Amino acid sequence: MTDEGPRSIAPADGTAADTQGIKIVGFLCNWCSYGGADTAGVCRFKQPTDLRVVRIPCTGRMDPLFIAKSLIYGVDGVLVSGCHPRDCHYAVGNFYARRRMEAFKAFLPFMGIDTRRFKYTWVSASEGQQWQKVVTEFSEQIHELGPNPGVRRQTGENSKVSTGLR
Amino acid sequence: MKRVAYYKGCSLEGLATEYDRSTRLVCEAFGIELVEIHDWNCCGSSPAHSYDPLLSSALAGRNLAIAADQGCDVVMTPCPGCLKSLKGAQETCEDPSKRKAFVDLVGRDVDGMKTISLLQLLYEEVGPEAIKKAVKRPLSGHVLIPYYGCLLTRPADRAKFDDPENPISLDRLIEATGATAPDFPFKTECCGATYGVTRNEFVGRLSGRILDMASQLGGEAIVVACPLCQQNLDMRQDQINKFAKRDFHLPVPYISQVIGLSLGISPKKLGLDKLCVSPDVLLEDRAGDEKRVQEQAG
Amino acid sequence: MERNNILSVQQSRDSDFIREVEEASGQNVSKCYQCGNCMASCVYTFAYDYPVTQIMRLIQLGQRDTVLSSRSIWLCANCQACTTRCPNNIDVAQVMEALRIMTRQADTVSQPDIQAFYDEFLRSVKTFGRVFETGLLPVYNMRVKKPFTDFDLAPRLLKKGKITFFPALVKNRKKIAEIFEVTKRECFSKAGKARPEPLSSKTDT
Amino acid sequence: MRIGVFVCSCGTNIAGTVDTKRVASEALSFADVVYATNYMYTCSEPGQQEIQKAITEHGLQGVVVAACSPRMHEPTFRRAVEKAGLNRYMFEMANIREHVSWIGTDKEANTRKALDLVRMAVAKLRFNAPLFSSKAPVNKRLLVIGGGVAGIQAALDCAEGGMDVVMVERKQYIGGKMAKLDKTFPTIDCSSCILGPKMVDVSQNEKITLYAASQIESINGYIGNFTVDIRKKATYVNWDACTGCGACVEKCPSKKAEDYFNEGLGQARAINIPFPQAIPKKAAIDAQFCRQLNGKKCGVCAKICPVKAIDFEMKDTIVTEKVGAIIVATGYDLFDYSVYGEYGGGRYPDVISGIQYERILSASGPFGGHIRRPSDGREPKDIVFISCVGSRDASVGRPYCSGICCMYIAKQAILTKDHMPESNSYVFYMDIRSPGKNYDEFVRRAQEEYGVQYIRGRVGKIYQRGDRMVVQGADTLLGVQVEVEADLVVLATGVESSSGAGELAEKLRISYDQYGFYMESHPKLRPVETNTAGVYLAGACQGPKDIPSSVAQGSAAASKVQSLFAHDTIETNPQVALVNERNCIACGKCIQVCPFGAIQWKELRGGIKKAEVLQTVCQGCGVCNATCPPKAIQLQHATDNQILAEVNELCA
Ligand SMILES: Cc1cc2nc3c(=O)[nH]c(=O)nc-3n(C[C@H](O)[C@H](O)[C@H](O)COP(=O)(O)OP(=O)(O)OC[C@H]3O[C@@H](n4cnc5c(N)ncnc54)[C@H](O)[C@@H]3O)c2cc1C
Ligand SMILES: Cc1cc2nc3c(=O)[nH]c(=O)nc-3n(C[C@H](O)[C@H](O)[C@H](O)COP(=O)(O)OP(=O)(O)OC[C@H]3O[C@@H](n4cnc5c(N)ncnc54)[C@H](O)[C@@H]3O)c2cc1C
Ligand code: SF4
Ligand code: SF4
Ligand code: SF4
Ligand code: SF4
Ligand code: SF4
Ligand code: SF4
Ligand code: SF4
Ligand code: SF4
Repeated sequence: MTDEGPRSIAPADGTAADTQGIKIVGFLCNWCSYGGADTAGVCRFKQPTDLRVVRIPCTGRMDPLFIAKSLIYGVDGVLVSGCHPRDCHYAVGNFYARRRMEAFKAFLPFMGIDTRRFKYTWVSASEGQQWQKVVTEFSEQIHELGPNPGVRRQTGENSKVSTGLR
Repeated sequence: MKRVAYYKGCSLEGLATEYDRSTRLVCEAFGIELVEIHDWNCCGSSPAHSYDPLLSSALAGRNLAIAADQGCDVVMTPCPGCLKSLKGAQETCEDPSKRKAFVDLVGRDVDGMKTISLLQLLYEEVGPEAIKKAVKRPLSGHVLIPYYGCLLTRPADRAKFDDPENPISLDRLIEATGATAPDFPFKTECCGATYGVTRNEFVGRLSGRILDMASQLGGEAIVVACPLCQQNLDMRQDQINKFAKRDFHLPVPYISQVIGLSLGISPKKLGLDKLCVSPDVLLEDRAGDEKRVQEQAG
Repeated sequence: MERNNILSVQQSRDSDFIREVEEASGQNVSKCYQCGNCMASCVYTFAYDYPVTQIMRLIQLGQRDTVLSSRSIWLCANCQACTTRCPNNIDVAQVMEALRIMTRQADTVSQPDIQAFYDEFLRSVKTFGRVFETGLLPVYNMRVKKPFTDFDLAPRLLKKGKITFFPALVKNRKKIAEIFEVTKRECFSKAGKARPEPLSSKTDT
Repeated sequence: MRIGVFVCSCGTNIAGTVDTKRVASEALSFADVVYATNYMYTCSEPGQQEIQKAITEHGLQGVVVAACSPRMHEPTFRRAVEKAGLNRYMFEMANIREHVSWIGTDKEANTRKALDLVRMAVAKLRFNAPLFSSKAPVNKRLLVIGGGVAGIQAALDCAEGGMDVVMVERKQYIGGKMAKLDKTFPTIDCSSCILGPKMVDVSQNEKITLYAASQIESINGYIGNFTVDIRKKATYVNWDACTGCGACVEKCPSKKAEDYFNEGLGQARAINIPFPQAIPKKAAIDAQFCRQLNGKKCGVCAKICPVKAIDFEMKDTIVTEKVGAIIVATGYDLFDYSVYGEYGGGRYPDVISGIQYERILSASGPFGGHIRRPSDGREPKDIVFISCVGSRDASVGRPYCSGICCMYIAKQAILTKDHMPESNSYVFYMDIRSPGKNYDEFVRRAQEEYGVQYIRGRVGKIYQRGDRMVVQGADTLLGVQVEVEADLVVLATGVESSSGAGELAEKLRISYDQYGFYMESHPKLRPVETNTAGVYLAGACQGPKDIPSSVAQGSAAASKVQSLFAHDTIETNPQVALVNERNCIACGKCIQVCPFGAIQWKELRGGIKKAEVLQTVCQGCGVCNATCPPKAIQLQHATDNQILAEVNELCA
């Protein structure tokens, strides 16, 4: 493993990332929503392509800092999705998540971020259609809002600082 | 001396004067000061409820407000119908969506007031033990039926007193006077009170059932704590007999009269002569008889 | 709802009615699962056209006319037996009360004589501040054209000194009148339409 | 790190809408990527060999496959790289099929998205570290808590499989509720005839150690290695000596002890053997009623006992057992019917509960199997059953259906008719719930063949009239009030969680629902497991259940234990949380939030406290990781750095 933090790499064709359109990151729990997104794919439910998925074990793993970091340093929208309440693979992880997300949402305006750029939702592994709906609606919403004006360009320097959660 | 605001209500001024009288006497005997609410008005009863909840609450609430102005925080009423209206007024005042309308109409809030029935006052403030000690003329040998009526303990979350299905406070008070109180299954069954005038046949049916069960259990009298029950069972007993083709002859005294009797207060003062069905049977002294029987046996 | 006809569940359902009842009573009628406990407990069932359990069912189905013209509503004595025993904590008596008020507004009171008695009662309260029992009865008797109701009781009550010929007056009758006035106004604004004045029931004519 | 990237075409599944060749070629420019290629079917045998070959040829230290969902083929590829000598966790997958090629047709956009996903996977992989599962030995002994039919079944199944079983039952006897039943639906076979032999098996099986009249004091440890302290309560009889001859019982002068076994319908002696078939068949003294133990002179039992088993000085003792798995089978209790004042239960002696009626029907019951009323011993003629007493009733906090009472009422009505052909039975019901094999047919038989009158409606009031009772109810189908005169009223009291269920759950670190029933891991797919590894559920402690389901669950739990015990060691999942002790400030937040109780305190030298994760207990949810203020606790394979590395790739 290298010691240096991850670097951002410009696309090979040299275009800036934001000219390629909107970027949305989705944090999906492995058991329900990731499966839901798979189901949507298997069913060939067409969706906007802006979303990039990060697989996490459980929404209870979600540290609000992941969202803060994403919204401050690069993306235009963050979607968090997990198992329905009471369906959590780890019994109560999504309850912790709900509490944290709620608190975090209230905090967003203080960071100068439009709360509409963040959404959390519950989608089960069988709800492919629901996933399509969530992704489509959220993507449309972010398109309406346009590129995130709060994005701070990251230098190699602060990229290290920002990932230094050890 | 305990100071309690006294809301007597219209019935106790008219058809139930003896309830008023005996209530005052019994409370006096146990050192409870009844402060009559100044210039009180009718609580509106069922007619006001069926017209508009706010009308009912405001009519009843005015009395609570006056009591509060008189420096009382406990309001006692012998009439369960009035009690229901008073409690309704208080709920209205505590309901944020209605509070303003109430306070505007009544002139003040009635927060922190406690509304109780005479029965609750006698049971909780005086208590069967104190009554037992004060009895001078025990009613032993008498079988008295405790009848609570439908409103006194229901619904539980509003009444906040005794058990809604099987109340026992009246039973215990009767027993404190030395009399026997059988387990009366129709303790809380409705007597048809509201329909005394308009649907006489309902009273015949419902009160008839109560009289029937009371006499089956060997009751000599039905003890009540509600002026409306009393009127139905006593004043209308002839009408009931006619309707049910029966010949009941059961006196229906108020609990305050029964306790008063046991304390040795004169029947006349307690207004026993005002009852329609003669309560003379209650005046028989069986305590002596019992003693003699016991002595002979022993 | 005609009992012999097929009930069209969609066409006859008045969802505003359900909402109105729920608002006026503060109860969620969909909680009722038709156990029948209220009916079993209600001592007036014998006189009802629809037992109280069925009144609850009719509300769930949004049957405004059937419910508001039902006899049962006005024969309910508000004895609270149903409320006390409902396994779903529904204040059924409060629902019946709310329906009574709604029938006044809709002018579909099924038992005009009971309403007339209530109105006379309220008139007495409005005039004197307290109920004047001796005055109330004859006026009521005249209104419902049953002049001799309870006359059999009179001689005995006279003898017992229980009948008074002078009403007890509340001093501050102005306040009482104000309460009647304001609540009437409040009701107007709430219902959005005039409700019959309690003192001018249709049995008057 | 030397990373290889393999981009799969999946025939045309991916290549149809993603330029897989371009993805592979551009991936070569990503940091640390030394090899990248595109393949038609990567998961096929030759595809996997391709990866293995590249690992050796190019000295790869990590592999990224951009293909289908990891939920599909992650295990396949992990095995593949492992075969080539890499650690299986030095592998990442980018999902460019379900999440890319199948949901969009814009090839250019898809290709860019695929590139992003590959870049993210590479970035994460650069932070991956080899992980190794550890092995913990398994103590192949089972603890069964609760000796009802569910616990008995589980114990016998495991003992049959050769395992040592420790059973702890808090009552003096095993058998639970079923021991009190007369006959059982839907076949009407005699309860003690089918349960008795199983109870005897428990007492005779050498593999089973039974602690009756005992309770769980404490439980420590984790799957494979629990240590359990058991409190053996003082019975004042030395059970090693007692032969169960009953001589003491016969002579005990204290005859008014509570007869728990007969549900208060009879009276027992202070020293008692609850029923003739009791297992263990030992006497025990009820201290509350014993004269000697209450300072009066007696000691009759001690004098009479031929083996001198009586010991008035006996005290509770604690024994410690070590086990590898636990089955909880603590069953249920019944609703207290006196809550309903309108039914008069508790005031009227002839208003009884269903379980009391079972005792009355039972030949070993207080009336020797003759149906009699408790009040005057008269044979009843009209019997009313009321369903849903303390079930489906929000006003008493029991909104759920107890599931068994509809059936046992039907059974009892049938048995009543069998005992007394002249009798009439009436059932007040709201719905009949009989969804089992032959169950509805059974209820229909009660109505069609046994003439039981079913009345659809609830009862409002019961009152005494003369020496009978009047049951006032409604027939909602007719819309009328009805009255039934009855000699005996049987209330179908509902099922509630066993008393003390909450305390036991806390000792076991398992969760329970708002009514006190234990929670299974998954309501459909893991019905006998709990969220605490190594602790399983059986019977009505998990929710109301009849005997067939309780037994089925007992066997299911036993099979779970057997598959656990089939291994000498358990291999732990290394994707667990790990504490960096240098950073831990010992705030204890992780301990509070962990849903599985997987974190405990560890004392370093000098008394310094640090959090420590029990690798075998941790399920890998990461809640602790998100909670830890100094981020000292990190979920392996999903550390903050790994997740942020992925996020970072999206940041401009
Ligand atoms: C009136 C009635 C009639 C019924 N009839 C039938 C029928 O005909 N057919 C049918 O299929 N089902 C019937 N049932 C249902 C049947 O009783 C249950 O399905 C069955 O008993 C459940 O078994 P169990 O082992 O889960 O629980 P239980 O029988 O309750 O056994 C639990 C055991 O655990 C013990 N225990 C509890 N807590 C602890 C603790 N903390 N520590 C140690 N031990 C503890 C208890 O003492 C008990 O021995 C009837 C139920 C009732 C009430
Ligand atoms: C409309 C509907 C909705 C439902 N919804 C739910 C729900 O929401 N929740 C719930 O818990 N349950 C639900 N169920 C019930 C659920 O489907 C069953 O409980 C469950 O599928 C039973 O699983 P099984 O494996 O026993 O049987 P099955 O699912 O029937 O599987 C049996 C398998 O065996 C195969 N097979 C049959 N005969 C042979 C043979 N001779 N040789 C080889 N193979 C054979 C069949 O092809 C089949 O693949 C629902 C059922 C229906 C009909
Ligand atoms: S409140 Fe009305 S409906 Fe309810 S039981 Fe009493 S009379 Fe019947
Ligand atoms: S008692 Fe309650 S639930 Fe039952 S029928 Fe009446 S309103 Fe419905
Ligand atoms: S690895 Fe996945 S994407 Fe590739 S061929 Fe196999 S199934 Fe298709
Ligand atoms: S204690 Fe003694 S007398 Fe009693 S059953 Fe046991 S062996 Fe027999
Ligand atoms: S000592 Fe106690 S248990 Fe023994 S015989 Fe006497 S009372 Fe019974
Ligand atoms: S099984 Fe039957 S009696 Fe029992 S709670 Fe359910 S519906 Fe009621
Ligand atoms: S990852 Fe989850 S289960 Fe593991 S220690 Fe952390 S909170 Fe507990
Ligand atoms: S939350 Fe973090 S710092 Fe606190 S005890 Fe746990 S590991 Fe240590």
